[in-house]
Amino acid sequence: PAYQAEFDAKIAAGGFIEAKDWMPEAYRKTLIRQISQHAHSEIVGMLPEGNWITRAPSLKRKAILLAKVQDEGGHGLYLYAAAETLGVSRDELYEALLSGKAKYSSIFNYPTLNWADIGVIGWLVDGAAIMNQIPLCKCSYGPYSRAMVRICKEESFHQRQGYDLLLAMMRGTPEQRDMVQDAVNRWWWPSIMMFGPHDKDSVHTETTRWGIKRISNDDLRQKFVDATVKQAEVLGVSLPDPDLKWNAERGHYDFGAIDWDEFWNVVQGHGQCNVDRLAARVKAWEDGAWVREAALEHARKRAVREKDAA
Amino acid sequence: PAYQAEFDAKIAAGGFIEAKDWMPEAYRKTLIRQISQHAHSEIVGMLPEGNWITRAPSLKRKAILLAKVQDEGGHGLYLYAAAETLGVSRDELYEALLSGKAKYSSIFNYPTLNWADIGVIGWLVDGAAIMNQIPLCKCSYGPYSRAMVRICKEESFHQRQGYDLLLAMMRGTPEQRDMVQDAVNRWWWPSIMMFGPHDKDSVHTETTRWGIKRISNDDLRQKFVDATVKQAEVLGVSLPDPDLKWNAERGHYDFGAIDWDEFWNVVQGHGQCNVDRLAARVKAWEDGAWVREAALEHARKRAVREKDAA
Amino acid sequence: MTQRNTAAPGHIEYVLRLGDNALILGQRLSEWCGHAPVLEEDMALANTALDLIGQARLLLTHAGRLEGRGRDEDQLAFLRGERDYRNLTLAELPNEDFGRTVVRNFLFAAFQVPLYQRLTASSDAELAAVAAKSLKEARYHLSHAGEWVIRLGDGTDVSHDKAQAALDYLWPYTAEFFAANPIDDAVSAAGIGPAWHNLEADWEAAVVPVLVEATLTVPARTPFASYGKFGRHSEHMGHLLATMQTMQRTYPGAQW
Amino acid sequence: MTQRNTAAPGHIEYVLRLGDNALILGQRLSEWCGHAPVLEEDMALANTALDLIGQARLLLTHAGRLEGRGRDEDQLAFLRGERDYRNLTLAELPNEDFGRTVVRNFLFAAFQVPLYQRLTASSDAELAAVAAKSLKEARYHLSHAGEWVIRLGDGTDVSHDKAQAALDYLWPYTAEFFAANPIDDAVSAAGIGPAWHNLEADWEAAVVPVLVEATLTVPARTPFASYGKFGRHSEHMGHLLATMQTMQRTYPGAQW
Repeated sequence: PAYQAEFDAKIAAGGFIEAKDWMPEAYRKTLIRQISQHAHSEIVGMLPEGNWITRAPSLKRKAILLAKVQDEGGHGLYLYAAAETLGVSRDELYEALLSGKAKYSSIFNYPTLNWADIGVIGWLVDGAAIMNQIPLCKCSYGPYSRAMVRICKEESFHQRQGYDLLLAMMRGTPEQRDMVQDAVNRWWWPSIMMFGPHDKDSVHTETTRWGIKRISNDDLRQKFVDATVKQAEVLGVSLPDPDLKWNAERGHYDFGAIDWDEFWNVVQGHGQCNVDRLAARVKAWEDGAWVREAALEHARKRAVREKDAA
Repeated sequence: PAYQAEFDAKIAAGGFIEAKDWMPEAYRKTLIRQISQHAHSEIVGMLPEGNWITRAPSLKRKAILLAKVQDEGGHGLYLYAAAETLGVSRDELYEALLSGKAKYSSIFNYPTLNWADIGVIGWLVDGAAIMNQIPLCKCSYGPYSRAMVRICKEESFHQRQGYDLLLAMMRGTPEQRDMVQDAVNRWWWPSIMMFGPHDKDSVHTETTRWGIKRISNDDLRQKFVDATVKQAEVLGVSLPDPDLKWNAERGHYDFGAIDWDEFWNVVQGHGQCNVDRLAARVKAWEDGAWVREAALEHARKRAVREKDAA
Repeated sequence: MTQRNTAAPGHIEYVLRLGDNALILGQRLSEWCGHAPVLEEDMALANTALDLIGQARLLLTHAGRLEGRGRDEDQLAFLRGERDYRNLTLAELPNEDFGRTVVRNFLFAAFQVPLYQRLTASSDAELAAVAAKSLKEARYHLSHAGEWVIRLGDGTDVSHDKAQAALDYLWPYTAEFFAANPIDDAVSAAGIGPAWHNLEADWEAAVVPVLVEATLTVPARTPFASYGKFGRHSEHMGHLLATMQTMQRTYPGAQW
Repeated sequence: MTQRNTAAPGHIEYVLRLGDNALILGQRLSEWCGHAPVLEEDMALANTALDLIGQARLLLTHAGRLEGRGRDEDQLAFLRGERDYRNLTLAELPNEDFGRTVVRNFLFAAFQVPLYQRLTASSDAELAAVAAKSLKEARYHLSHAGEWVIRLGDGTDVSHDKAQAALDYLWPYTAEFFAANPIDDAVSAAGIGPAWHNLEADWEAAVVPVLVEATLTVPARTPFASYGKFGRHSEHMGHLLATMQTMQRTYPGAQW
């Protein structure tokens, strides 16, 4: 139909689709799934870092971490709002998370085991997220694109703070340096996996055609590895991959084979924290039911009073 | 009537009343009240000490404290069992505690604020309890008397362990000695108050006539003070009473005026931990309801099966 | 620099009380992270915690300078013994549920607002500056928590009962806010800050109308007394400190 | 004395695993004190904790002697870093409710019993003596917890669901009991104790019939893996250690 042609033309011209524009149902569904997964990831992602707020070793670091986790809540809010422009409600999306129907980023099913994990999450996990997200700033759906611009800016800030935390620890005692190395050993491969399956095994070809996804998984992953190896050198940590080495011919770093069994195990629910993460979110939601009901009931009472007074 | 005469004669002869013997209703009620209060005190008394089990500074002390708290649960059990011989159920008594109708010893409404509190509770609180309880080993009600014999033996053991804990701390660092002195400062007066109001203000004269109470509050208190002052000297702590001094004429230590306002405030619910102590016990009881129901239901199912099989 | 040798012990203690209130309540609120009833409140509680930790940093840094023994904010925050903390007992109580959390935030912010207001005119210029910055934050906390007190109190039957229970539980601890003591009088005479017992009328004026609008019953005063600001804390404090201090105690001397 | 210089690292590690299991589960169970559903269980849980702490004392003392670096039971219990604890992850998980607590005690005791049984014949005479003493305790724990698993599983609908949920939650962590590793093989070859992967059949034989009687569904094995016995713990461990170590970390060198 004419609508479809107009949509295709806009995409082809690199223009933005807005909430009120016509869009194919599959495009809408794909976006809802992707944006809400991203929102859920922000929300669940508050937990592994939140685990260390009460134990942060200095007031400055405690404040930085609090601010960061608060930002993640904010990202969740923008993203739910972006998803809502597509005709779903936040509660609906959230219930899908809590019931286990909707996914969130698998990376948050790994535990935060020492203070350096907080730095490494900033450096590697936020770093990988940024690589993934920068192309989304130009994605074809306007509200999502604009949310991503804002989010990417804050994520870069978080990444620098994480790296700074690690630099401080590497300048410290042998115990502190061991913590950093231990954290890097645990988070390196999961970070690499954040870019998803290899292009040859990847199924979301429509998202490329629609201008949602603009760079392939493997290209992003390579870009991340190339950028990170140098940062690791500056930091003075080794990356846990014996096959990692510069390939002058390709102009890139080669790296070892990814353990995709591990990746799919975690995606399918068998990571170390899948159960605890979801349980924490479900408990918060259930424990808070009376609060949400009270807020609704109070708003209702107030509306009645205002109507009576009018 | 004849029963009453027989009862009176037995009391007068220093004999024991047993569960199956006739007894005046008031005697029964008084005993139920006193024994159940005592049982409740053991149960609530697990909380202030339990507060330190997870933080005990050595494995030996952790084991001693666990064993002690377990003993207190055991005392609670003997005492509830003794009360049950008077025709009430444990659940009935326990519900009276949880609803706030029944009392427990006010001493457990004070907080345990440092590790030395655990030693001081053994030394002073258990010490005062023993002074109060030794005469009860000869009280006129047989089941209560026999429970008290067993309890007093264990309490003496606890008292020695508490004193030993304090001796070890007094041999330690200045910080450890400060902790002991701080704990003594906080627990001394409440321990003194454990003997209850002065004789002239005390109302339970019937309990003396019935052979339940055999020594007066003030006499027990004096005995406690006399014994404790010397122990404090050996320990090397000062007792927080400027009026405390040997009175050669009386052959006893004189001591300062007791702040009875403080005593009655705590009895009436305004101590630092009254609300928290009862809340902890209520929460344990409510959280455990499904467990007790399960045990009953399983027993019922099993009985039905055994009957069917028979 | 001259302050170093001239600060009276009461002055240092007064600033420690302010700093420790912010530190310890900030620590408690930070436990909420990721566990609030709605996302907006996850953020609001983290934000309040962040404001309070920020206040604590300024106040403890200042207290350390007044003391002149070279202790910085982290040494004061993480390396004191329990009896050397000077926060109000109210600040260290467990969060329990969202009801008790917002009622506490409300009762506390209603105390911080008039206190910081007066402190903006402190003879201690550094303290006056911190108070001016923090006053805006405290006002926001008061308004935000006050709105929740009204929503919960005048919400459902369940929320009303929970809000009332929270108020009944917390109220006795507010007597400590105003408990008279010599250091307050000395500090007040020196123009450093108000004696806290003079703040009770302002506090009530902020608190009572909101409780009334929330259809809650204002509890009666009782003889209950707590002593956190004098260094004698509740049983909860030791557990809070075990968590908060764990890294600094386990890795003494490390920089982070 | 000759042991001091001859104990293989695997031998020390093996004994540490045994000691840390007892220590960490004992620590968790001691949190129950005063909070159990009935008085008898308050006492039973305290008693189990006490038995486990007793086992930990003997085992850690022995590990310290084998190590020969002068560390006593308290230095090992309270002054190691998290990665140096060798307990099974299962032991450090939060108690949650009474259901999860007794199901864990059951799954763990069913492992301890055949382990201690074999250890009574250890070539390490000290270890054999500890195992002989502890075996009786473990047998009692197994029987007591097993009875509760049956009561809860075959009780009300609510208790059945809670027991099943507890089992489903805990089951994946039991794979770690039997995870093969070189030190087990070395220790086993030296006659010190069984390789843990050889205990699975005995464990299942103890566990499955009780679960069946409790009308519970035995969960399937999944790829989930935990690594506590190799020193890589869960997020819960750091919080447990913050509490357990607080006194020793805060007052270094003090004797208690």
